[in-house]
Amino acid sequence: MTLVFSGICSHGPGITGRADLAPPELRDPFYAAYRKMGDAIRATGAEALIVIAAEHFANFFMNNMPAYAIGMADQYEGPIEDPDWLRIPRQQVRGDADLSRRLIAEVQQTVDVAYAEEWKFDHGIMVPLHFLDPANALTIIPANINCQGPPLTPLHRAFAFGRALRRAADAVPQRIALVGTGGISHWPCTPDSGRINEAWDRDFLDRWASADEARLTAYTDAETYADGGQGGYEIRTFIAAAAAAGGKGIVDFYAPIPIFSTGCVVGWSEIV
Amino acid sequence: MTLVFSGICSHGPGITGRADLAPPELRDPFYAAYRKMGDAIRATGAEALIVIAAEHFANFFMNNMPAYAIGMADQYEGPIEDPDWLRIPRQQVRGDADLSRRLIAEVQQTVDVAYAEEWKFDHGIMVPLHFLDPANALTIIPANINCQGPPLTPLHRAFAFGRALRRAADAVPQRIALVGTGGISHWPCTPDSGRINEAWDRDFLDRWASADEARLTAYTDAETYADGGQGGYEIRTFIAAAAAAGGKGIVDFYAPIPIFSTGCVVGWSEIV
Amino acid sequence: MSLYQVQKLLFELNRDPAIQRAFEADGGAVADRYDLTEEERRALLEPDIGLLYVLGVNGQILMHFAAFKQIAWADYLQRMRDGVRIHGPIRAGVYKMTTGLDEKVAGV
Amino acid sequence: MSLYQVQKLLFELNRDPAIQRAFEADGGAVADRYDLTEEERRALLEPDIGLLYVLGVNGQILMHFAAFKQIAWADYLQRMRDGVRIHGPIRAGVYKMTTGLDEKVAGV
Ligand SMILES: [Fe+3]
Ligand SMILES: [Fe+3]
Repeated sequence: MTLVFSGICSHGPGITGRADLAPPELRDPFYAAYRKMGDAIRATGAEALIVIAAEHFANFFMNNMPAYAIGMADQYEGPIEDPDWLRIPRQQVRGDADLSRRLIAEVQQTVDVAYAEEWKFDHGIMVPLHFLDPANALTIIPANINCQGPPLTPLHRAFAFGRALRRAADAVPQRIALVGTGGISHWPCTPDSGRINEAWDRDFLDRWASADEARLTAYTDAETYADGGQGGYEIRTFIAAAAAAGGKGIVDFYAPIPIFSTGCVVGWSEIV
Repeated sequence: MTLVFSGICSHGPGITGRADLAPPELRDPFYAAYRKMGDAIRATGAEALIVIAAEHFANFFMNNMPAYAIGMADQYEGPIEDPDWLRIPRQQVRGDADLSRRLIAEVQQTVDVAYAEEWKFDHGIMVPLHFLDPANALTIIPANINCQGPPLTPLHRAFAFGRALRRAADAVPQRIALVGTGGISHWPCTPDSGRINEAWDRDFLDRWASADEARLTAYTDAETYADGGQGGYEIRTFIAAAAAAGGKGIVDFYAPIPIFSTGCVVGWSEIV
Repeated sequence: MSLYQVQKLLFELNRDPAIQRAFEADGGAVADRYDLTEEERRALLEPDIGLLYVLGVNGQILMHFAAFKQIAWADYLQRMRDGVRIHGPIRAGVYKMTTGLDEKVAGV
Repeated sequence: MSLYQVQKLLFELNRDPAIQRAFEADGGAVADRYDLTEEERRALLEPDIGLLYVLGVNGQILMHFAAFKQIAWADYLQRMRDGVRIHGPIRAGVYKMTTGLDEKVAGV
């Protein structure tokens, strides 16, 4: 029917897996904002949730690394990580292969996605779902942007991907919600883990809130790497979400939380 | 430096594997035209050959089916098929990962390719190389368009892929040749194997020779399936080659050869 | 979904000599790794090329499996025709038969 | 090219419980399936997390291997620091260390 929601949220295995190491005064408001966004999605009557993720070698490897991918199965499973380590139980997640097929066919008119008839969710999708859809009530359509293994897709194509998903969502009968999930600045899985560039994050979020394509796509990868770390490459998911929405964004929560290894954000955009 | 050659040629395992079952008066001129195109490529001084193929589940499966892919390795191997069945010995083929990386980065500005750091060549690449580069002298850059597992990429995107490859070839220091390899009408691997729609083939080749984007991309997949069989989906590779060249095409050889299961063509285009 | 599993087995078999050796030694053990119906399992292990064709296995996957099983080209085509004769038209995919049951377009 | 093989082993290990069991039972036999240098093989089997990090294994792949090996988060970070101390900066990839050898940004 139409896109009814477009939001952004940080992921990271530490957000659930290292919950007890985080200062409660930062952690609890972040969790609350995350859950509030789940309420906001349910309030729209969304039947399916597209999760634009930046997965971490759970499904895609350098033998065949798609710039963009969309899942096309009736069922997914996750997390791929040790459930005790991530503190999210292994579970089945409901998909909709037919809905995926229609979305993919429309997206393919302008953006060249790989389709995937199986998909193992890693923390990049499971952490958001843990907060946004704890009852496992939504149909999930996983989508992915390669933000890990260079050569990476250019930012203006990530914007085009968001526009294509919007056109596709508007063309199917269902009410569709969407979230982009990444990190902003972060240096994950390195000895630098916990390093966060708050000024860079806040500047990015200001551009994200403006939904201005030129400002959002003005970074080179070298600049992002220098200022935002290799984790900063994941801004592509937020750029796509902004492009899908088209309207101004509101940051509901932002705080650097070092033990979660990323700047932690929850926000959503006006659908215009 | 620039694209120095753009051609098209039919593939099919029967072209080598069932050579002895074919009428010599059709087979021999086809082989001769194929080899002549190899001479023409060598005459350009090409250092690398991009092969736009439509591979057949040798590397890519529905778990992660890329619309477009480009290899990024220093070495490939093939054929994946039984060498006795295909009558092409198993061999190593030289690639160039650095050249691939530069081509991919440029292509990704407009077309969203998957990159592949390994690639097993099937008959779709090995049959052309058997005729075009029997001495294994060229550096090969494999590229792929999904023509097998629907949902398939739209024809206008295949044209865009050809344009992107052209832009990329023009941006690297090497002299680059390119061939698109597919079938025209054919019903391969079915009891219909050998069925060929010559009138449809000749009409398609006329459009290919015109290099007219609108005429080349006017088919729906349903029309192609009805008139050209599921093998006809592979016209995408020829469309991409025409787009890369930009100029008029010349059909050097065309004949339906039923035991080869496809309309057999060799042709090339003016680079403009 | 189950057809996806049949095709996945064949895709992996077609490209991996180690799985080919395992399949030759104990096809059932290889089949156990995939989520197959009894009919699919039987078709793979026999092998019943005609039934695999009718189930909707993509021809580009099935052809290589037939070659691996040392089935000659003419025999491969005939087994698909026999499959359609026994089980009816293909149930999925784009590799439908468009010629007559006794037609041999390429003479084989 | 060889780093690609190290990462491929870890990618496949990280996502497949059957390979995880095989690796626990006989890591050398699993390693034999990949085209590895002696240094890479040793780093994988020991495991020498610090050396794998320096060799350029993508952090998103290495982190899961460390978790599989029951290495706690703080220990995982320290092993990477120790790897850089012993072997020098990373030799490939984008997961370079930008903080000091004795710096612990998140307190661990
Ligand atoms: Fe991430
Ligand atoms: Fe083909």
